[in-house]
Amino acid sequence: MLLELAPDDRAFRDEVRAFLRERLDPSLAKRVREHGRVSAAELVQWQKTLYRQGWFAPAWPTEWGGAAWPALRQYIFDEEYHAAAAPPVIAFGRDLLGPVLMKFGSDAQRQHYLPRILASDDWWCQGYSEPGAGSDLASLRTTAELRGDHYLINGQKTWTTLAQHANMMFCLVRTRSDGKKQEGISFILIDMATPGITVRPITLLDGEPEVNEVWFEDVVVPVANRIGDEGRGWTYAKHLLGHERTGIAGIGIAKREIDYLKELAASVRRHGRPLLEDREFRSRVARVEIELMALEMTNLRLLAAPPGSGPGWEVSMLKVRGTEILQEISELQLEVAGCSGLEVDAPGAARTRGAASARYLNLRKLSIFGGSNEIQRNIIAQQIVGG
Amino acid sequence: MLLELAPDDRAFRDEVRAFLRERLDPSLAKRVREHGRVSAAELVQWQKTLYRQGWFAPAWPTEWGGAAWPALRQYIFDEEYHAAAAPPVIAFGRDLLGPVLMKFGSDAQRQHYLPRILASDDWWCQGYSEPGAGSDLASLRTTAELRGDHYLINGQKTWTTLAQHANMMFCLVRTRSDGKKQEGISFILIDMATPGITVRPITLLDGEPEVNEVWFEDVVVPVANRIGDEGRGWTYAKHLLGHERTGIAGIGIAKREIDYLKELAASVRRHGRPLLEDREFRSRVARVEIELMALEMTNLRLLAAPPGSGPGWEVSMLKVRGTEILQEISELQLEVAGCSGLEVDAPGAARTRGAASARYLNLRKLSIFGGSNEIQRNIIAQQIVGG
Amino acid sequence: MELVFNAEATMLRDTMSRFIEREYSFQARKRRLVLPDGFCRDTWKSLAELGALAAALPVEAGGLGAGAMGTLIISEACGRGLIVEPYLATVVLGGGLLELAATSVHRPLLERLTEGSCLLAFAHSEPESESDFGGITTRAMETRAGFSLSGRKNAVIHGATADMLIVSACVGGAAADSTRLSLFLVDRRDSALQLRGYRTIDGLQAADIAFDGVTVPRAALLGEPGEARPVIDHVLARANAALCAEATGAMQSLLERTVAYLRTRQQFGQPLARFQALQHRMADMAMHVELARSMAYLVALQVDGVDATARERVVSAAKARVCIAASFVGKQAIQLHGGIGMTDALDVSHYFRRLTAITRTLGDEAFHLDRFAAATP
Amino acid sequence: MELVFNAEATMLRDTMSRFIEREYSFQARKRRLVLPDGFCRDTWKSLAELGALAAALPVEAGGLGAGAMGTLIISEACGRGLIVEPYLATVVLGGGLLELAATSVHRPLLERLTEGSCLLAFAHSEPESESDFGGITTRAMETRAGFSLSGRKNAVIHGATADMLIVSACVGGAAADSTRLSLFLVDRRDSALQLRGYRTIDGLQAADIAFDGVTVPRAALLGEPGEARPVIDHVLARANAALCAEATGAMQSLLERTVAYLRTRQQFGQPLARFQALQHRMADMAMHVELARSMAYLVALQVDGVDATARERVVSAAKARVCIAASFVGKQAIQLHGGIGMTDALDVSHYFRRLTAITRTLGDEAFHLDRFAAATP
Repeated sequence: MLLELAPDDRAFRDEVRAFLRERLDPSLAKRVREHGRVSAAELVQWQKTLYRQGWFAPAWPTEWGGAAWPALRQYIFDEEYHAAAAPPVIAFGRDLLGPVLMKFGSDAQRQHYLPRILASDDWWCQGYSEPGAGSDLASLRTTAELRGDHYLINGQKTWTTLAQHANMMFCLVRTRSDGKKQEGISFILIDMATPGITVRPITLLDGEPEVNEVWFEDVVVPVANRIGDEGRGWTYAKHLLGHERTGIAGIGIAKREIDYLKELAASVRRHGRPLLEDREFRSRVARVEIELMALEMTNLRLLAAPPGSGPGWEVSMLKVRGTEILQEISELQLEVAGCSGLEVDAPGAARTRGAASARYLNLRKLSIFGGSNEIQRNIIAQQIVGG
Repeated sequence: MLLELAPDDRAFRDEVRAFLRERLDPSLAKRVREHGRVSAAELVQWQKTLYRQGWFAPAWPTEWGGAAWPALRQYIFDEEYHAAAAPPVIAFGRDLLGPVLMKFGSDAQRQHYLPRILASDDWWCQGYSEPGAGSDLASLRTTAELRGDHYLINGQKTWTTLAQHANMMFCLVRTRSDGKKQEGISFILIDMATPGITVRPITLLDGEPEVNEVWFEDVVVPVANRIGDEGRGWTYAKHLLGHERTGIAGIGIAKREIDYLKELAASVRRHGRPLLEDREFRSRVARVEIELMALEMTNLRLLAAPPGSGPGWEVSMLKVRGTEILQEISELQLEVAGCSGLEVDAPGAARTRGAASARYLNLRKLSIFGGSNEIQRNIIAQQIVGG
Repeated sequence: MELVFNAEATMLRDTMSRFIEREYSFQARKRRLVLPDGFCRDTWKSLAELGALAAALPVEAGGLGAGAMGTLIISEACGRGLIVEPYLATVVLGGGLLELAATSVHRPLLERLTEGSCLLAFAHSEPESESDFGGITTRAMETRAGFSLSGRKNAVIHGATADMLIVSACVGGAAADSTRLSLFLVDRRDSALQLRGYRTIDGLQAADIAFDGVTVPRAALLGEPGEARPVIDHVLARANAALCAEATGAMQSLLERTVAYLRTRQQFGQPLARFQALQHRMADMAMHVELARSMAYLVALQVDGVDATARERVVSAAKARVCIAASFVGKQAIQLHGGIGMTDALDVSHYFRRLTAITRTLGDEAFHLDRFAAATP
Repeated sequence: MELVFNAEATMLRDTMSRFIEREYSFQARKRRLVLPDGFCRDTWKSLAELGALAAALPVEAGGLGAGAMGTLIISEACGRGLIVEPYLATVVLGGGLLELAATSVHRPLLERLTEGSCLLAFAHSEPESESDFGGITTRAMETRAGFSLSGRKNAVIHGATADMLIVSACVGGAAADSTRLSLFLVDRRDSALQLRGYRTIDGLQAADIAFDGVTVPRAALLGEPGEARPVIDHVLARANAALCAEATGAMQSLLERTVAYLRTRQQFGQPLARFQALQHRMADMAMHVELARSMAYLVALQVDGVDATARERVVSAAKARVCIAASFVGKQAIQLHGGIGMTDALDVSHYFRRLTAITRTLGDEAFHLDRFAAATP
């Protein structure tokens, strides 16, 4: 932690540390730290461990089984979690759907879905992006025609992360095509086992099928699966985007990655000495470390500030700088790996020397997905320039 | 020179070197090299020395007293000229007005003005920029009303470099205000001694009055002072902008500045050793040196290529990268000078420790004037993206 | 964690804001610059009356006890208002040395300082020590009556316009241990000083000072002889923290001015603020300002509270990051203003010059990056 | 100065352009990637028939005499077409070593190389020498029949798919002088080799090879024993020159694809190419490509014509500059394409991967920056 903690926060941190020490499989943690492959089954198993501890949903209210920690505790948890190299939670259900259900879902929807998210009984994927829409999310074209008690869904989603493992999707669909494009969008939950759905993995530049195309051909979805009112899906989805998100800056992960970078650089020699002792290299590492300190302090200031008192573009800044820092670190790791790091580890096999390049290539996504960094800079500028 | 010269070019280079060795006052060269102050009288005297040698106008045709050297010779001359730290020529008359006169001027205008430019008998300033126009040059508002055999000029120019020393100005004025803004602009020569002209120096952030505001109040200028047709001034002025300009990249100056930077860095100590031997510093200097090599090679390729065979945005690239390199070097020089370099040398006095900061501050202009680097990048993009 | 201003801090900030608004318009600042000293002693008195000079000092030393957060708030205001009075030189450096090194003998001097009736400057850096403010070679030879000082100090901030100088020196002959420093109070008007004052690019004052056997009484010694190094390091750390806060204030002003200019300035038929390339530049400026502000906070929280190693590490991280921000924000503010930004007549160029000076004062980006890396495992 | 292509060079360039157009669509390349070797021996034969394999060799060595400019033209085409056949490994490295080190005994091998019937790879870098390709520890002990090789080579480009390996080693025991290198021809199919082949991110092939007392006859020695270091340095310089040209070709393709994509791709009601921030990004990409191309030219003009010190200096300047350009242009091409640029299905990501690999092959930006600085007064 950048700043000293109060005694009770320190005790909390120690409790988190102890839990991770006891329950997190060291070989899994080693793989996470070294950018190895983690299977879907391992992830679910780990999430269930968190669930049994009552820590799967740090931000959720207690009435829905969350830990309801204040922001600083969530931050401390996050830091310890990533320092221990616990696998990242697949958070679409917990962080994106959960809050929408709590605020806009019906009682029946909440009682059915929220406990299942908490227990990782469902694997949710997010059906927002479409081919041709890009950053202009609202121009989506997948249609849902109302046919009595069900919708008939036709169209295509893309960039759907890990849809190949998902049994459920929350999805934006067009229920009306006239008027403003943001209107006429509805928010719908889809069982991935419904006939007419085709999932086709997209191989990315690191060779991994991390995202998917999902096709809908006359897919029948009960009207009961719609969240809130027809035509208000855009509002529901947007509800989240402005929210403060503790983890978006990726501070905990970046710290671990810098540690790992230094460990790697200490084991490689240049000019007859460990690369880490090379002044020019060390000075480039120092730049990133300082950048990360500044971002962490910014994040902490935002957590401490009364809601709404910030400049208004915090989340965009945390996203932009957080992703740039992670990309920068992965580039330094690639540099340390040298030409040996160019090896492609066979698909599905354990990662060996190819981890650095696979990671570097994969992280190109950070500045593109989740609202490209260009879009984030547009947002920041708009807020600064104002009306 | 980056590449080896043919024997006759080598002989030419030696001739230029010998001339500079013999005729350039070493104390003046030292001042130029160390960013000292050079007076207007010294400049004119030096330009007359070049004139007597027949080398004041390397690019002009011989019929007008120019040297008419091929591009490579001009380049060699430029390199030697700046390596010797000869003072930069005040080139508004020679490089900007001269070619316009040759192509669009009347016989009388050419015979009167061109020899006077060549001999530095006139000091020309350029009246293009106006307050409020900025990069949008064509939105100029200074008016010239035709009154029989003369124009009556009213308005204001700004950023007029060294107008306080000039006896003549070439000027863009608005002779018609309807229609497209580029039309209705005329190109006029003005004697600065004409009643109604007020020149007010603008102190820049380095404390120097390098540019001026020039006010016109019912200034009477003979129609005979107009170049070419009324309303075609924009075309005449633009004629130059696309032209290849050997010197625009500032290669020769940048090379000298890097030499000087290294000399300074060798004389300052950090960590008990000359700063120049500090690996991290040396590596930043190396980056600029390499950047300069790449730009020089690009410049040489363009000089060697048949006219019109380049990508079409050469001049913009040379301007952008050339100015960025010069700014970068001045920043490194400021770093070497340390906090002692913050001293302001008294106005008009010899420069001592304040040279580095004065230079650094002054060079901010490079990316703003002469078509800002943003405008240059717009131009490059437009040419790449095309129609 | 004190990440949000408490009531006292908010009050101090508001006091400083009102002061700047009332007394420190750009025109009023210009009038101060042409005074003989280059600043205004009456303004200094006003700052004393507002409590600004005593704010950071501990209550037991006659201060208001606002500590490093107080220094941050006042320095940030100095940055916003481009204040030319010697807050850094007199209060942060001079006052800090008096607070940390002095015995009760020097308490009256501290009182005169907080009243605004005695200006101090710290004569420490030397021609050869400039880049890393180590390796002091000024010597103090013990004499019967006290000490005789010999050496050269350069770039002493406000050195020619202060009333008293605090001079660092090693006690002993040429073989004296340069890590064992002592501090001496010297009257700036002492005719034995060879003092060359000059103006710096930011409108402030500095001086080069030669001591050629300048004698001072034994009472001029501040604290224990040879024990001043930790105090000096601590005070220089505070000064760098203050510079970080001051830079943040200046950057915030530049950002606001740039945004306002681009909103009104029309080119090619629309406000410049509509051009996306310039929008992204503003976004980057804003992020730099915010990240620099965070570092200024971080260093203020830790400069007095952690051990020397941790302190130097965080100070260097903060100063390096602030230098990067100051350079970017300053250059972009000029660039986006275009020609008008280059002129002395607009405040933008003055903010830029002050930021440029800050990046060169008490260690530059390269120095602090290096020191941070060396202190980081 | 030969800054503009002459007629022969123009012809060669046009030949290569037609070859890529005819044989090297992105789909055709994909079909080659899934062949057992990861490339196509028939395509290699076609290149031989076009004269591409002999182009750079001197006429007296059976080549066409186009020299480094020939290598530049072919390498640039390899970059544009993302050619997976082993031009760098076999012709630039292998052919270069044969040309510069070999005696007339090895002339037939050079002929087989230019005919396309023998593929070579250069086994030089070792786990410990990777970053600066110095400090070779592989040993060749003289035996009665010839030599016995022991050591480890890694990241040997095309090491598992070539017919013959050229292996660098020091003659003698553990105390042998590692600056005095020798070269040996080894049959890649020699069952004594422990060879692990793998694919690299750019779709090319590499291998780690362990020699554990592999015996070769005396005739396997290429050139004078202990004298190979200058030849190796020269050939590595040529290989870096070739990589600069190849990177230029790949960057040019990425620039063109990015511009074309932004012209057609609509967002928020207009083509992306209308957004000024993206326009400036394209302008920066274009400048990087042009400056990289200049460095590729410069190094091609000098790699065979100047002394070793000057050569290493210009090679390092060029490679460092090209690495900077390759990293920027590659990353921006992906970024500006958005999600689609991340996919294996689009050629953009393949260009990016090849550029990434080039920046890590035969010395990275940091290595070359360092070497340039050391060689520059």
